Amino acid sequence: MKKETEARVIVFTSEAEMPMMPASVASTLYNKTGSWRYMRPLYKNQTPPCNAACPAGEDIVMHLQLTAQGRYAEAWETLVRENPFPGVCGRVCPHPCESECNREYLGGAIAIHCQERFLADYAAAHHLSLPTTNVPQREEQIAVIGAGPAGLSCAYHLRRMGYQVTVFEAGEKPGGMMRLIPEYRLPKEVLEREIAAIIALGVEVKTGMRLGVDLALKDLQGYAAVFLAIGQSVSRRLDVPGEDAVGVLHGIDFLARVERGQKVDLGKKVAVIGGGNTAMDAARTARRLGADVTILYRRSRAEMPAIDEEVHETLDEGVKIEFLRAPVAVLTANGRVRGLRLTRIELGAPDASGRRRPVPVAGSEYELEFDTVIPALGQVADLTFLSAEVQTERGRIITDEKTATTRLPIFAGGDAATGFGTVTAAVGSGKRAALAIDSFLRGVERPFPDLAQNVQVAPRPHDPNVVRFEDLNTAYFEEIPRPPQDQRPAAQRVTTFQEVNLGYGEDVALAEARRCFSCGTCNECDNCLIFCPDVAVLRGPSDDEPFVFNYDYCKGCGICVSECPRRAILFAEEIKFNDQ
Amino acid sequence: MREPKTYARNYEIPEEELTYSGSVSCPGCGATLAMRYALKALGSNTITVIPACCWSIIAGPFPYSSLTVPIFHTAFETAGAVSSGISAALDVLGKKDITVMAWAGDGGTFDIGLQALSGAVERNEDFIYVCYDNEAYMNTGIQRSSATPWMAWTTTTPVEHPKEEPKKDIVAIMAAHRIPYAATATIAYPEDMIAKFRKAKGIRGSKFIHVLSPCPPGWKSEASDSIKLTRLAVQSKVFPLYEIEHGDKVTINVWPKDGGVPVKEYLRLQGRFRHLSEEAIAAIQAEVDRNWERLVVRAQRVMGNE
Amino acid sequence: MRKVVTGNYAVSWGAKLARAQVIAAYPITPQTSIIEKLASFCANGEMDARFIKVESEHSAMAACIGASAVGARAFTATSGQGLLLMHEVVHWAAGARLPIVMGVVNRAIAPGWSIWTEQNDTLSQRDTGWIQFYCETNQEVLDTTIQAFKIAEKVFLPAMIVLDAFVLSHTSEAVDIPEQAEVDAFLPPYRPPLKLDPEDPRAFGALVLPGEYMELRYKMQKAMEQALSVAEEVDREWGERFGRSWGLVEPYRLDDAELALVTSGTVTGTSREVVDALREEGVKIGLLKVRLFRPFPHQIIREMLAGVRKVAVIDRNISFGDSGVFAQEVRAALYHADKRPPVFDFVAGLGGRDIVPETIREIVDYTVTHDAPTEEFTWVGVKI
Amino acid sequence: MIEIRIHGRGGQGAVIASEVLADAVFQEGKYVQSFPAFGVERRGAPVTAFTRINDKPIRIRTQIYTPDHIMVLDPTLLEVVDVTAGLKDGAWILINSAKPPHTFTFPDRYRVATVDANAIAVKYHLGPRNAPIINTAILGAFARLTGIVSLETLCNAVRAAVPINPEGNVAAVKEAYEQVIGDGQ
Repeated sequence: MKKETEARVIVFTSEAEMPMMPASVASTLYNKTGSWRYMRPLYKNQTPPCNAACPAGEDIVMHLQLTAQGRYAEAWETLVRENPFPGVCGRVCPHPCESECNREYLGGAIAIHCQERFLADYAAAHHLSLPTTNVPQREEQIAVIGAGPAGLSCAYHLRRMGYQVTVFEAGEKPGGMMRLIPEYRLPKEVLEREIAAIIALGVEVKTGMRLGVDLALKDLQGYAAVFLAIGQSVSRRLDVPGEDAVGVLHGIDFLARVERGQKVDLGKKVAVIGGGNTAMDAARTARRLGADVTILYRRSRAEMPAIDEEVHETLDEGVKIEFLRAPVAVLTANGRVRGLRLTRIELGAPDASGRRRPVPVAGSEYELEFDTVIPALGQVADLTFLSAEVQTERGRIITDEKTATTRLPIFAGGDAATGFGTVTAAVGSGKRAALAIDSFLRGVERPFPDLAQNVQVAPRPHDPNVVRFEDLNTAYFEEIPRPPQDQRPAAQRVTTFQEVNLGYGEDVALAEARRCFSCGTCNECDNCLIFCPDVAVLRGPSDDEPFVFNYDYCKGCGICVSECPRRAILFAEEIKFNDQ
Repeated sequence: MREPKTYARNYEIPEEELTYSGSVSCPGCGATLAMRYALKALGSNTITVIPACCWSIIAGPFPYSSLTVPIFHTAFETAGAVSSGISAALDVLGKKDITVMAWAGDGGTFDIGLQALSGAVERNEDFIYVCYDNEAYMNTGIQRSSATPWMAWTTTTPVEHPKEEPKKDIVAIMAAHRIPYAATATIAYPEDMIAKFRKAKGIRGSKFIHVLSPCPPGWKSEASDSIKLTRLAVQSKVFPLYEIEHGDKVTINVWPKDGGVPVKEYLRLQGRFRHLSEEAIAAIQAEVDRNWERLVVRAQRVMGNE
Repeated sequence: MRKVVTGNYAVSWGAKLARAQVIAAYPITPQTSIIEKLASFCANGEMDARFIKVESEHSAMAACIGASAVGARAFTATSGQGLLLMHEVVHWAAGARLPIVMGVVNRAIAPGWSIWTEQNDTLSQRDTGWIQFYCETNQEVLDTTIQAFKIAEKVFLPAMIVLDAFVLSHTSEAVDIPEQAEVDAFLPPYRPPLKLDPEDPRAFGALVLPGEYMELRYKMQKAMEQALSVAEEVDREWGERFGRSWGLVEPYRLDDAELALVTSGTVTGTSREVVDALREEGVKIGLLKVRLFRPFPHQIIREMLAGVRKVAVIDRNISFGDSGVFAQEVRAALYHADKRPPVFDFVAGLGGRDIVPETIREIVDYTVTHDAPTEEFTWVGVKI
Repeated sequence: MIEIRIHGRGGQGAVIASEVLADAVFQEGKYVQSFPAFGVERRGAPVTAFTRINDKPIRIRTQIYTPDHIMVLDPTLLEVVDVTAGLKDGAWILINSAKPPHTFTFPDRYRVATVDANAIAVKYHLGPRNAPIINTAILGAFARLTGIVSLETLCNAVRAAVPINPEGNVAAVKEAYEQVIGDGQ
């Protein structure tokens, strides 16, 4: 009797057909024990918390898994399928993904941003081109207004779908706010490379074309769709006396001048007002220009919107931060800044943002001397050029979850529409617009999640349930600490604009990727295959389907479900499947 | 079949399946999984001997078999002797490359079959004797055996009067025969188990492998917990993974992580221990700790001598 | 080669000449010298066999079962208590259709301890599916041992050669020990069609559901029935090759007999003396020796005893609550005969009590003086 | 038919003696049967063994109750065992003893002989000095007395049966054959 593959039921019709002793003539495959099952395991990837948290909709787990296998190029391709700015985001994103990472409990969250940067740098070092798509070219012309991260992301994705895209940019160069991120945090070379790669796909960028000045919306009527990604370019004012004095320089203006290589005379003592990333950028830039810098922030450390690491680096570089302080006046002498009158602040009840409202402490005012004051309180969009048909609300363009404005085929995204001011959010917004424009133009219905969630160009089939730490089988994971990223020493940093963070080398990146739990995503660890008592888990036909259940025999014991380290198997009542 | 990936967790486990689906083991049966590993380790040139036990049924009714290797079903107490006969016959017939594996439950090993087993290993017959231990007579519906742990419930040791005697130390008994190889193994540690079966296969003479095999109906545990339970058995030191060569050289193969977990973690997942008082759990913990320390001392003595 | 050997050594020589390949045995008086001799044959290389010195008779049979299942020719020997301990696996060997051959020295059952002869040990294996031969002389023991392998391997049922404790087991007499080559020509190597073999992996002896069990038992019974003609044929072939045949039963001076003794084992020899003596005295008496007890040769016995006026069975055994076992079988065989002679049953010689010619005369006298039995059986020589 | 009974103690080789005698007689073309008393042997305890000799096949399978001759391997047995039980008239009673036959008192219907088998066994180093093995020597004496078997055949049978020091045993057989003293001879 050789090894059998088919299920044979043996029916003896006479004693003569039987062996003389009870000897087997077939296998137990005849016995379809699948009928015993009342719970059914299902291979269905569940949502990793990092993926759910990524504003750009990156498939983080997948690129980590590919990195873990040393398949860097594929990992990078996975990354850029969703986000054409991994080099930028890997450096500047506040990485909400890491905040959700389940690894936090066993050695610290995966350094996802470092992994992203590693892949981008790897691609650059190996001169990898953005992967081409084999889609037919489409006739439709699309206009994108604004070559910031939202506009370029939208243009990139549309182009990959075969559309003809023209990007109109008000500035001299594409990049938008990304250009204002200081060199020591985001080397221009990285930005230029990623923008150039998008342009190389066939995206046309027309610079020096400001909407409302150089062209009007009605000029774009020849385009099948328009995507407004105009960004927030107008700095918020301090609204205190003396604000217009010489020596008051708004953060983005300051950064823009530095970026353009213009000389900025800051004097000796500089005050930066604000607690966001622009405030940090301004303070650290000023520090590099030789100033003695103090950041004044009206709330406490806990409320600071700037990325944590960023705050640390700022402090390391000798910038002072004064919390619970707010300016009440810019002190001037001869039309020039000489200092600030400040008030101490107490935190009151939470406001609309959920943060505690700053309340000035009566009688606590005092004065400090400064040569330059740099307010960095954030920006708002300039929406004055919009016609009434494109409705706005509280400084933002109104869109639905498909990024459609009230005037089709005009779509809008980026912070001018969403208010989310990060590059990553803008990238996600532009991608959402590209997908929406595509489905609009093709007349195809496509579901879009609400704007708080991300969208993906190439989503893997998955269950929306987000995997939490308690869902994992931690027996299979060791506690391994997160490796630190190399940095230039602070003393050296303040003398140069060279990049502060040095990223991960390959060894560290590989090890770090292997530290990923791969939450909710099968990484072919083989546990289900190995622990099945009934040989009812088989290797699947392809990488996309690494294992299959043999439901003819699976008894539904659930060992595969509980021994899956990463909750990539669902367990559902069999009754749901009996009708199918 | 696709090539297995090796990046995520490097299981050094052969792909070939030598057990068939369709066996009538209960869902989550540890003994069924144990056989799967055992045969993966030993390969197809193996003859199995199965005395009365759950596996008499799991192996399939006439005219079916759930194994791709020959099986000889035999009487409850005869695994040691039948295997001796098979081994001797293979030897005299010149078939010296076939592995003989006796596969018996705890009843057939600790109790009714102990004499034949002792006789066979004392003669150092060339075979591997495996006791898949589910800690009671499960095939007859959960009666106590001498492998049943202290204070456990079975149908013959009801909760009003749970088992009063500690579990018999079968590996010590085997080691006392000075056989070349005696080891423990369990299903949560497939690589350790497979390595042990392979090692046993390479040794001439009597080899004994004691495999802890959860029985969800008999332990009153969740079918899906079978691996978890044996992992906890090892991590709590209730069932340490070790081997004893020539009755003397003790090696601990898996050291509990971070000093181990309390036995309570293991006990609480099993309904057969639900009636245990805190005092009883403390007593079990103390006994487990004592046994573990003894084992460690023996293992260290070996390490010290080398 | 003619040699003076004990009955036990005749068994050993039989197993040696049959080229038994695996021997598993456990010592028990009065079987011990069988296995001592075999151990010595194995040790000095006269036999190419593996001798497993098991720790019990149960394991002896179990080991033989394992060996036979692999396709080796397996042999064991035991006696009395040992056979009883073995009982479960005695059934197993037959059910597994393994042609194991076993020498059994009939020994009475404890308590109290008895090492002397009596047939209750082997007769309590009556329904196990084993072929059973009861032997009278050492030559018959040797010949039957070799024949048993051939019969067993043709019908795939195990076989026992039974010999009386001491009266045969420890009694030396001249035995013709055939040449190995002649035995080899008679008994080819064992080649079962189904065996434990990784090249043809099968499960043997699994759970059999009610839908198939009866058919397997039917096959066993058919094989047993076939064993009758096979045994006859094998014995005939033996006779042709070696000049000696033993028959399934042996009639002695039965042709014109009015009274037939039915005997088995060594009591037959002594009975022959008595028959001869009585014939000289003018008594029309004959004897029927039952050599093959399982399968029971009903038809032949019916034919042989058809013309006899009375039958007297000597039973060295007792089925408590009934009678001697041979008498039961003879009565049952005669039930379907046209003319049914009365069957007297005499239980004698239990626990090794010597059955001397006077005992047999007593039996004959009783039978002659009674028209029909007045009880199920008659105790002989018991102090009552 | 001749029936012979041998009395000895466990360990003296009475059973072997009965077998060797049977084998020797068989070599000369007779039918033989030999057997021990059916029981448990214990070293030092009295044992008996039997040999039947006939010109035609021996079919009877009982113990021997009326022997034609007896051998007594140890004279101390005479104190504890009724060695002449059932013994036929005219039988030889062969005793292993250094004393002459007349020192033993038996009814006149028996013939008595002695041989100092102990001394012979010690001389030929048969067994330990304190427990010499005399079964072969006594057979030599018995052959001489009864003429049941020739000395030569007996020597051959002894050679075949004795694994250790066969020639010493053969010498003992021969010496006993020569030295046996028979009552009335």
